[in-house]
Formats: sequence, structure tokens, C-alpha cells
Amino acid sequence: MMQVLYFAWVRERIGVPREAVETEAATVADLVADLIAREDRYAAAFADLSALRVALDQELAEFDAPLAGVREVAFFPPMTGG
Amino acid sequence: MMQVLYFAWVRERIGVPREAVETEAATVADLVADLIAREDRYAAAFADLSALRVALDQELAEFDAPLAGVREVAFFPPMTGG
Amino acid sequence: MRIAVQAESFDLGAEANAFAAGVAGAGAVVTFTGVVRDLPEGGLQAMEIEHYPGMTQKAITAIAEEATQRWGLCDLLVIHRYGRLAPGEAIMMVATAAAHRAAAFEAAEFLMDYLKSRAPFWKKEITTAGGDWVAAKDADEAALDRW
Amino acid sequence: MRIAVQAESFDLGAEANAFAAGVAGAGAVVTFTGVVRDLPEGGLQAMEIEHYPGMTQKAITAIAEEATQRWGLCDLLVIHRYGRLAPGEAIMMVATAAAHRAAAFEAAEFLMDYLKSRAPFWKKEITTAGGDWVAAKDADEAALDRW
Repeated sequence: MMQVLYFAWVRERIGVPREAVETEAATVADLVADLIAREDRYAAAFADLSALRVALDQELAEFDAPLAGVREVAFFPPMTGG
Repeated sequence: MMQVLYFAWVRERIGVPREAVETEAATVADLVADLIAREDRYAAAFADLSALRVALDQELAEFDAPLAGVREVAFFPPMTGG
Repeated sequence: MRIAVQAESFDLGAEANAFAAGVAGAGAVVTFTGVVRDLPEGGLQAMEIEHYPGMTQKAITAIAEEATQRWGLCDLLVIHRYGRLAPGEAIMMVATAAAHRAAAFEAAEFLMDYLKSRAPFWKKEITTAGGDWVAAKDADEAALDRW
Repeated sequence: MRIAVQAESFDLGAEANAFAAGVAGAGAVVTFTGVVRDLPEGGLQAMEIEHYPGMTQKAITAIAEEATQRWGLCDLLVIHRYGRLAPGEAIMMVATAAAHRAAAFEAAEFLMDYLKSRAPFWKKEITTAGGDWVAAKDADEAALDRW
């Protein structure tokens, strides 16, 4: 079981801020494909990966990063702090 | 008659902060030569012109600038504000 | 080094004075304060700032430690708010203290460039027409190339 | 735009708050404060700052007007002290307010670079051994080339 978190418009499209996901995905990209296959709201949120960022256990990562040992995955648009 | 002002170590070497000077000098460099000829303390203050700056009527100027119409000449080392 | 991520407003003057008073040996103190600006066309009711609680403090600490080391800072402060802010309210501030001015300025700019694009905050502009997530600017991403 | 040349001390926090409160439409406020630092070898008793009263306000106003125009500033503040200051005391501050951070930072750095080398102030370090006029640094003169 993996905790998956969503922020900003990704959260709004998917409809929940976080959820526990059962997955066999080996990489972030695999997890995204897995989610997209489940429901349209995921397909809407993940339509353009170039507009998204991902963090693994609260560190920024790439979409081809492996998920082995990861407990928390977060998806969000580019940050707009400051 | 021209008001001549001195600041920082130029003032200390010459010994007064300002004085009225009667001069026929056409340029700043002429005025400096005129002063140097008067007393040693001026020679000591003006020994190295590259270490000095000059302002004419409170605007930075060059040593070859003409003095026609100028009422106030100030000599000082490079500024150290901020 | 103090890093505060908070919903509460803060007092720029009080923070700047406390920061400056706590620093020994600094010749230069720089502060930057970000303020909610109305939209060019007007009508901004509020700015909502969302963040990623588990990651925010960690990400800012990493940026702050890099700045401290790289510019040999005497001290550093980051305050960043989240939640709903009105136009004119301060969103965040950074302060840097260093022996000389170049280091204090550069470190503050570095911190700002990284907070803009690498700290997990997202801004939403609220108007009578609804809410709009602020899009990241290419220029903000490009600003990181300086460092 | 406020420019103050004064012997009296000033309160960084109060000045920063008053400045920020008086600005409309700014998204970014930068302050720089210069503080009297002890000598590397210690022993500084005071810093004496001499200035050229007739020229100081005029020179700073010219620099400030150029900064305001060049970076489209919303507002700008310069305070510079003269007289005898103790280590740890604030010598001067500048504050800039602009729509965006790059303009506020750049204008503040420009002001500092020009105040260092073009405003008629001279610093003398007082120790038990006597007084030493601070020499202008080549790096400060070179800093003007950026602009």
C-alpha cells in the first residue's frame, strides 16, 4: 500500500487530497498508467505529464524513478511559491 | 573669490574645512597648482591627484574642468558611503 | 536560522528588527517581502495558498542550508504563509545577514528563486468569477540557471 | 520617495513597516541595511562618518530618481547617517518596492553600488591607536560597471 497525495488542480481533478493505492507499479510512470486505467478523473489529471511534478517521500523525483521502498508519492503542478 | 572645501584626510592635511580663495585659475588643475605653490600643507594634500576627487558646485567633475562661473570647489578622497 | 511555515500573518518590521538584533558580525542585512498584488485588471478577492505540509519545511531547510554555506551567511530567516490572504497582505519574507552586501543580496535572490519554483506551494487567485491556479512562469524556472 | 540624511539613529523595523504600508500595487519590497562591523582584528571603538552637506541630498536624489525610472519602482527610501556610530549600529538603509522581485532587488543593489562610490560620505575607523580613513575599494568602483 502506497500513500498517494495530490495538490492544487491535480487534487481538484482527482477529487481527493490523498488516498491509499494498492499497486504493482515499478516506476512512477507505471503508477500513472495504472491510475489512468482506473477512472476518467485520473486520465483528466494525468493528461499532460509535462505539466506535472512528482515527489517521492517528499523529495522531487522524475517520472521514470523506481517506486521500490517508497511510501508516499505526491503529484502536483509546478510550484508557485514566494 | 571662490569657496574651496576639503573633506576627510584632505581636510586634515590642509587643516581647515573650507576657505575663500582668490585665484585666477582657469581650470581645477590650475587651482591645484596655485594652492600647491602657496604652502607645504597643500603640496602634502595634493601630492597624488589620482587619489582625489573634485566637485564643482556640488557636482562631480574632472581636474581639467574649467572654473568659469563656479562658486564652490570641493576636494576629497574617493567616497566610502553605504 | 529560522524557518517558519504558518497560516498567521507576520509583522515585517518586528521580524526584521528581531533578525538584525540577533546577528553578530554582519555588515549587511537584506530583507525581501512578497505581497499579494491585485490582478492587472483588478477584482482579486483573495489569494489562496496551498502547501504540502510534510515536504515544505524540509524543502525550505535544504535551500536555506545551501544558501548559508554558499554565501557564508551569518544568519538567515524564511517565513512563508499558507491559507487565504487578502490583497496587500504579506505572503512571505526572507532575510539574510552577511559580512558584505554582495553575499547578502545574492543569497536573498537565490532563496527567492528557489522558493518560487522548488518549495511546494501553489497559489490560487480568487475573484467573483471563481478561482484560477497561478501558472508557473518559464522565467521563474529559467531564473534557477543563474545559480 | 523619501531621502533622509541624518545624525540620529533610525529603527529598521519601523521604517520598513512605514515604507511597506505606504506602497500601493507592489508585489515585492526589498530592504538593505548597512551595519557598523568591528574590524577583523577587533578593537573598533567607533565609526565616524563625514559628509558634504550641500551635495549629499542632491547626489542621493539623482541616484534615487534614476533607480525609480529605470526599474519602474512604486516607491523608494534612502536613510543615511553621519557622525559617530558604535559597532553594531545601523549606518544606512535603502528600501525599494516594485511589482516584481527582480526590479526590487536590482534597484536596491544599484542604489547601494552608487551610494558606496558616488554619494559624498567618508568613513573613519576609530581605535585606541587613533583614526584611519577607510580606503575606497577597487571592487566598489568596479561594481558600477554592471549598471
